[in-house]
Amino acid sequence: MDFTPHTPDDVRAMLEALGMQDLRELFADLPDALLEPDLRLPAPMSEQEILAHLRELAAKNTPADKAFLGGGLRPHFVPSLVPALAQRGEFLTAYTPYQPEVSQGVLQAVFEYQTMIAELTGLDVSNASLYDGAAALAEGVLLALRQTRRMGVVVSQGVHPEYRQVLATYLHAVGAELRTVALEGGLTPPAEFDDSVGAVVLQSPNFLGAIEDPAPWVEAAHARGALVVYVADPLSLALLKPPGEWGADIAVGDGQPLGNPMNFGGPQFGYIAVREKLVRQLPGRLVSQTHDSGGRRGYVLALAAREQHIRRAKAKSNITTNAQLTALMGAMHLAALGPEGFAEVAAASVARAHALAEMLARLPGVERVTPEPFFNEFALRLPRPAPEVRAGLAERGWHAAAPVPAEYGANLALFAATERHEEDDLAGLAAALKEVFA
Amino acid sequence: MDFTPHTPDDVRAMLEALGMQDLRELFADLPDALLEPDLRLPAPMSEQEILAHLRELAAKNTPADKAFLGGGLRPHFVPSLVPALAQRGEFLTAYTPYQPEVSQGVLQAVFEYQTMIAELTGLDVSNASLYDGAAALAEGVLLALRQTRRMGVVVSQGVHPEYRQVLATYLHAVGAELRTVALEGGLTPPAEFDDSVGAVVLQSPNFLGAIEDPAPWVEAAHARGALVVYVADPLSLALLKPPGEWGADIAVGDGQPLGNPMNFGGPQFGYIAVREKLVRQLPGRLVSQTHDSGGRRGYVLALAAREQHIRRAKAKSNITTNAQLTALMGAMHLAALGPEGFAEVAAASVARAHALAEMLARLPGVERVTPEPFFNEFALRLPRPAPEVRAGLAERGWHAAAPVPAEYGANLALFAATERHEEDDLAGLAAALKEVFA
Amino acid sequence: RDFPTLFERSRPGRRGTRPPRPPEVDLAGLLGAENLRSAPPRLPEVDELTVVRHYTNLSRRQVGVDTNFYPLGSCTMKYNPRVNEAAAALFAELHPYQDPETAQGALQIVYELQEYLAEITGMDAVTLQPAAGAHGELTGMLLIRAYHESRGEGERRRMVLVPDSAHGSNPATASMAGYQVKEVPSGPDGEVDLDALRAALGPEVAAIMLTNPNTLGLFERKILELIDAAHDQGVQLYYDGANLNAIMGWARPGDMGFDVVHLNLHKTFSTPHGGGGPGSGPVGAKAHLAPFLPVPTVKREGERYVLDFDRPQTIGRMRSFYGNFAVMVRAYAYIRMLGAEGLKRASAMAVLNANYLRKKLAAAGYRIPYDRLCKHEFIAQPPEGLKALDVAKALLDYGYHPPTVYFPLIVKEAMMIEPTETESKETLDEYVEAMAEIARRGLEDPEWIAHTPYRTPVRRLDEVAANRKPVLRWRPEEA
Amino acid sequence: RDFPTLFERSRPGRRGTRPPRPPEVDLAGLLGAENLRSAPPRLPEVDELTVVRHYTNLSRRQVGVDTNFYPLGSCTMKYNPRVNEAAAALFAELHPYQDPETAQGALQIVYELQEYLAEITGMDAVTLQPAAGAHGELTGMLLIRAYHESRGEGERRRMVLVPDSAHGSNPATASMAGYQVKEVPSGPDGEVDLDALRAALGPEVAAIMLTNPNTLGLFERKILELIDAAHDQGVQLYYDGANLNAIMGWARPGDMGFDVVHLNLHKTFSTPHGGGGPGSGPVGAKAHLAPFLPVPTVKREGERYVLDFDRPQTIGRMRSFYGNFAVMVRAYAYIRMLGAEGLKRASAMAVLNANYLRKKLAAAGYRIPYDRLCKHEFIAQPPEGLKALDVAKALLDYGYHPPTVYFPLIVKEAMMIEPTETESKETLDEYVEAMAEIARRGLEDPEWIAHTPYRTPVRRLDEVAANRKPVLRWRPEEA
Repeated sequence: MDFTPHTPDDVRAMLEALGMQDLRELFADLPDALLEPDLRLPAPMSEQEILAHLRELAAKNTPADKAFLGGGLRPHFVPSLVPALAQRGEFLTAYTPYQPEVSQGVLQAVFEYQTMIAELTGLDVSNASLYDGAAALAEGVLLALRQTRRMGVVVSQGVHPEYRQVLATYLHAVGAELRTVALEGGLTPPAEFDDSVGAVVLQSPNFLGAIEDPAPWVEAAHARGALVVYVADPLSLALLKPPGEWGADIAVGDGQPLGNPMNFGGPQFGYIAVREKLVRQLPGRLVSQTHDSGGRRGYVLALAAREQHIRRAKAKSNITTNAQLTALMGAMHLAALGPEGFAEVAAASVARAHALAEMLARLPGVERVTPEPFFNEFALRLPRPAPEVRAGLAERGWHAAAPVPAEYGANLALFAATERHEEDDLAGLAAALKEVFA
Repeated sequence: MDFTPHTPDDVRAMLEALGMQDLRELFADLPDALLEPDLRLPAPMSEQEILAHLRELAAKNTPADKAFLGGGLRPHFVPSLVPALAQRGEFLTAYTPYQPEVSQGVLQAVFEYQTMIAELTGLDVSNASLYDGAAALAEGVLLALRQTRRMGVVVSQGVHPEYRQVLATYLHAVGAELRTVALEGGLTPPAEFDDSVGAVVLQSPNFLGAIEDPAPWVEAAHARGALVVYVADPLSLALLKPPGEWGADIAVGDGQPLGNPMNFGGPQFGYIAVREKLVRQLPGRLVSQTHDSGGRRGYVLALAAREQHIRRAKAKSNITTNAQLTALMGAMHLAALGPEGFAEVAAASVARAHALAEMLARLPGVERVTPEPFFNEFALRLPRPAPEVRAGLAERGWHAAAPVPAEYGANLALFAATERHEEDDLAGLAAALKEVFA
Repeated sequence: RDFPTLFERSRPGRRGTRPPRPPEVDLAGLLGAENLRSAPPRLPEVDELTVVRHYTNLSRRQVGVDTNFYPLGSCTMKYNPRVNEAAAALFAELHPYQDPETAQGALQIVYELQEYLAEITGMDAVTLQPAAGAHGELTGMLLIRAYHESRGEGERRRMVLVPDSAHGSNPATASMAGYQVKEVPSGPDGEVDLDALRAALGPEVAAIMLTNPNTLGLFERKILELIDAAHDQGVQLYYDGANLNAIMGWARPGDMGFDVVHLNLHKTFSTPHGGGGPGSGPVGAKAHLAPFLPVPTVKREGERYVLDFDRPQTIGRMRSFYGNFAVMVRAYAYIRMLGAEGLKRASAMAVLNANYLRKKLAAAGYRIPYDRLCKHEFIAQPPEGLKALDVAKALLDYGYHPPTVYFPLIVKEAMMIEPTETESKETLDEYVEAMAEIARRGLEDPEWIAHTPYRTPVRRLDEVAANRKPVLRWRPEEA
Repeated sequence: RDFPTLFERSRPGRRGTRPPRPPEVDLAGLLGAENLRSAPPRLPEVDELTVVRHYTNLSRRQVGVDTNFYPLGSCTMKYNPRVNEAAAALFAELHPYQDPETAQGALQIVYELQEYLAEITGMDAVTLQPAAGAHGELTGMLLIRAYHESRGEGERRRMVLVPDSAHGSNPATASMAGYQVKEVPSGPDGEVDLDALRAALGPEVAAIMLTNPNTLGLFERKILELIDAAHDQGVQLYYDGANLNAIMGWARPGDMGFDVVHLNLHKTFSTPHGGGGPGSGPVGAKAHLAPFLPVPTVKREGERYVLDFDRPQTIGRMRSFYGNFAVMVRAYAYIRMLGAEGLKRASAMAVLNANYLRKKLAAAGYRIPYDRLCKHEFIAQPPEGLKALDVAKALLDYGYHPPTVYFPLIVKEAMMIEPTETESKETLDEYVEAMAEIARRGLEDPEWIAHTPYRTPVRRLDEVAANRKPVLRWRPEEA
């Protein structure tokens, strides 16, 4: 089924208005050689059929709503009001709010989102969203390089390896240099930076879950005029000292833990927040409060001179479509929980993860890799390769033991726990793991 | 969790405004003996916990989305737009549109619904909805008795037995007399009515699925001044000659096949439509077009003098809350499909049911009970009691063979098929049934 | 511009959602040519986008609890938690005739909800079959009737007493149950006049239908004496549960002595009102009435839940299948979330809000005919010189859904205000400010208030024309 | 009245959705006292009803395709079928790191969508990793760059040619990919000036980025010669797929000779725009560029679908995990529903609508700078004496979302109008009526049009103030 409303009469009347007889005439300006290729696609389906087909495909997956998997995405509980409100057609089917008089819904929601992200990160300003945590990191580093007019970047190995891969792709493109500082004992060691370095990047809690002490890096970076990009899981900011308080200049991260399902990896949203002085370097959309001709408060897109549709080749980024709806879900989630609820979710996640770590570390052949203190994810060294263990667990109905890339060591697996896990789940996983090892 | 917004400060300030110290003072007008009973209810749960609990309960059911079960409710496909739109908060959380200036959404939707039902039934006017098909039948009969000022009712055994039971309850209350005419060969035989009869009721397709010839009853009833109440599955009206064309005065039925899931039996909605002359006897809400003070078209509740909040003991019915949202879903469903789509759905349902009947009738020991022509439900006589067969099928993952009450014969079971069933499903059921009989 | 109907948006041959290609089939052959309709029903022929846009924009011409404060008296327009909708969706695809062994989770919910409601109301047995409050009322009155009949008093007891402040559904229900109705006056304190009631009691009286707190929002303080007096004469007491939100967890109708009670799950237990329904109206009964409950109910046998049809004295069936199950799931979720403490707190906050608002509105110049401790709602009257209807219409421009007006009938220019427990103090304060401004401005400028509202999708509508010459369906020629 | 922010609705200690009671835990002990934040973030403290009401009412201050005709040029604001949302919800609870054996259904969708998009575009390989169109552009340009580098021409080819009519994201992307950008002028016919382009070609040119049909809605009729000329010089051709909705099923960029193409699933393939995202920007490449695609892609091995990381020459990763999977599911559903015929019809109706509207608007007094057969969109200019901005603002009062204005930059007072295929003839006719009335009235009454809109939730907003002194977050002192 297609969704065109045109009846045969409509088509006839409209063609007639154009002095045409046949729809093919609409494509008369195309070279003949190109016209009407034979597309080999499956036969059309009705709505009923596609849903039946997709349900069959869905049945080939096992849901991960109780997964002990992390790496930045985790199964957190999303209050029912979040999807219900985000799915309202006005939010769902609008585009970029270029016409503010009829877009106050999205604009004000972004303004509030920006405020929440600024509050979480302890920084001054957030933009309206970026694609994901990795893109946010890349944009954050490019921002730092623009500001410092330098081309050197130092990144801790504690930063999510996929984020570092994306960063490398972006930096290669502009010819910047990327140096990685290896973790020691699961933590980022102190480092020194030379004057070519414009951005230093660290993540806390880091990829292995450990809470870093960012102070030495911040101090060393600032001493040499470099800016600090701090990657933070927003859930951790419910409890942990925010990047701004640590002295970071730029905070970035992935918003999935705020009100979004895991979606097999996407979409979620990336956030970026910076100090006031960096605002005009920010990529992407920004919403500002203003007033209308009658003096009423309202909101508009602001500082568009940074953006591609105005500045073209000199724009701060090429980004146009961002992650508005998923960021909106993040804001709704935070609004629904409030500061206390948000802290309680984080605390529950921490408590479950620590209980799980203790439980699993008691299994024979298992070794704790992530040092204390850690947050809600942690790595273990397993007696067997992680993919095998993960497969063994999956057969038993458990999702856990995400393989950690070999650069961090052999047979490492990442575990996470959240407020969605109950005591029974922890015990169930431990028992299953024991079986897999047996 | 409760949903009260009151902070401790709020409570204090508000009590103070009332000159009170303690919430208990708010209940000082209650006899002490009654106060603060110890309610034995389970401990409170968070949203996350209740959903987890309900998912566990849901897992104890096996969904019937492919059920071959009928009896007025069947698994029909509901286009995705129906729940998406019906769940918009404005529709979901409004109440009766007493304030038309801010209720044009519901009022116009009802006006359109009324029009659709009138079109389907071939009658002049529909009300805004009733609870279900059974209540609609009872109200329709009471209406006929009011109009004719008689107290006799004759009902065909082909009317859904549960509807007849409800009718009997209602009629007993007002002291009306109910006579049932037994089916012969699965069809309603001709009958004669005396002058005490105010309403005659038949259903087509009847409970066993057979399409009745209503003409003899209509003629005989009208000849003696009785009104004809016609029970019709609205889906059948996509194809079959409507009650109005048969000469019926009142049409009633259950709206589930229009845009509503089965909901384990409720809610759905009941519809009622009547000839113009009966309008002022209609129970329940009616919406009329009118205009506002500026001449713009608008809609209001009309003829409220029929209703309980105005007429009290002399009202046409005690109904107040009806089935607005589920009726709205019915209207959305019809709007989404349009007349062609609606007819196609009905035709598919008919085709599948006939194919299934042929397939199952070939099984040894199975006997067809419903005569031709039938619509999308039919009864079979099984070699074993229907509950046993239904249980055997359920063990094999199929829902079918609804037991037919013994008044219709021994070992009868009702089957239905819809557009949701594919060829494979029919064959699958037949194979399972064969196994059960083996 | 007029907002077009879907019929006006229709174009011949336009298609919306298409079903799977239907199997080739000879309909005349299968169904009988003489049975086919001569022309298809004139449903709108519109594309999907048109459907979506039409209903989306219709909804934008509609307010609800989700958009505005909605203190509609006697309707308990509290917040409808969105989790309820997620909960109900988990059980949507169940058929009432599937093998009960394959619906044990659903039956468990029915069973447990019966138990919870019995506990909350202090009754012995509960049926969830009634589809709405008024349907529950009828069920309850039929229980009473069957009880009297079983005792040979059916013929004698033909009268039901109803206070003059009662919901209209009460007398209407009594009529449907075959009873004559006699109104009992309220005393000057707004409560039932106990002496008048005593005087009305007699051997012909079958039942008294009471709402407590009553529709003035007042708790009937002499309830125990009243019930005793009635019981002494063999009269059954019916409790209209529309106002239960006032006393959940603080007192139980069963403990007061009521014999039957109905509840509105869509009022007290947070299920959405849906623009007018569907609701659910469970009925609780004391043990002596339990034998008459409609069938089936759900009972527990060991670990299993079964449909119980074994009630030989039943009044019969009130509804097809098992009632509005999906509404029950929502109420079940709500009760399990709140627990006993939460229910009690909900009522306390509902009563706190009502009394706070009563006090503030009095200070703002509104008359409070019964200015004493109220429960979940109260009656106000506009300042002398203003009409309740005009205040209601003016409120629309201020972003509020008006209270119920002109009810109960015993108070002139009545405004029946029920804020519910889910509204905040700020909302109440702002509402009072608006009410004060309306009163001031309305008295100053009668023209202004007489023509309110100004900012709604349509202005005041001509209801007289609609009643004189109703247009109840769209027809091309009348558009 | 101002519409308050959530922060202004906040009250200390007020609670919304409560999580399960958290386990007792010594956070300072587990996390290190020195790591804890000194004060909680100042998130709004509001109850659930306030959250629901706030966002519901915000949405009522917002228009979308679901509420209004939204002919925003170059954005393809077609109907977003609601089935897409139901489809995506089936796959929401999958984790990217779960055992791929437990996500075979999801991987099958990714794999098949890769295949479908390759077929639709005429390319050899597709990556679904890019999160949006501009992200796809960057991916595509990096493929080209890696290709040149692999041939030892990376140092030499430092220039990317972009028509002056191009989307701003094209030059911005080329910059991000490390290229210098040179604009190529359009000819008087609105197409790329082929001679100027030939002149600009040279050994330093790495690629040309083209949109075809271009942002004027015109098909580049000399596309084959143009591409030949470029290929002759070793220059790679990049196809900006923002306008693919014009030619789906009628012609393929791959057949035209393009080497790389990106698509916008949220434009062409009906996934919702979400107020600005998320989208998805798959990239298709010819075989010679396939070795450089980002990892992972999904491949089929017998009956299984596996993540393929084995691409030694990859440009690397563009995004975490596998891209915007839930958007892919929606596009997959759409493609499977339409099939080849449906896609072709969608484009034909999109082009029919655009040409019809062009013709009618011309008759209504609007200037059409390139008044010839267009594709899915076209450029109009208001009658002499009116500004595009004013016409746009006036349209708001008529219930329409305005077209894109002041783009492309090469046309003064440009209005870029893209009706899409899901709008009906009546909608177009009514829109033309409104446009005609606006033109007439605007010319007669310049004051009127200069102050439009009048009926929107806010009137024209002070953007100058917002840019001079931006207020980018709520602070108590600035409220």
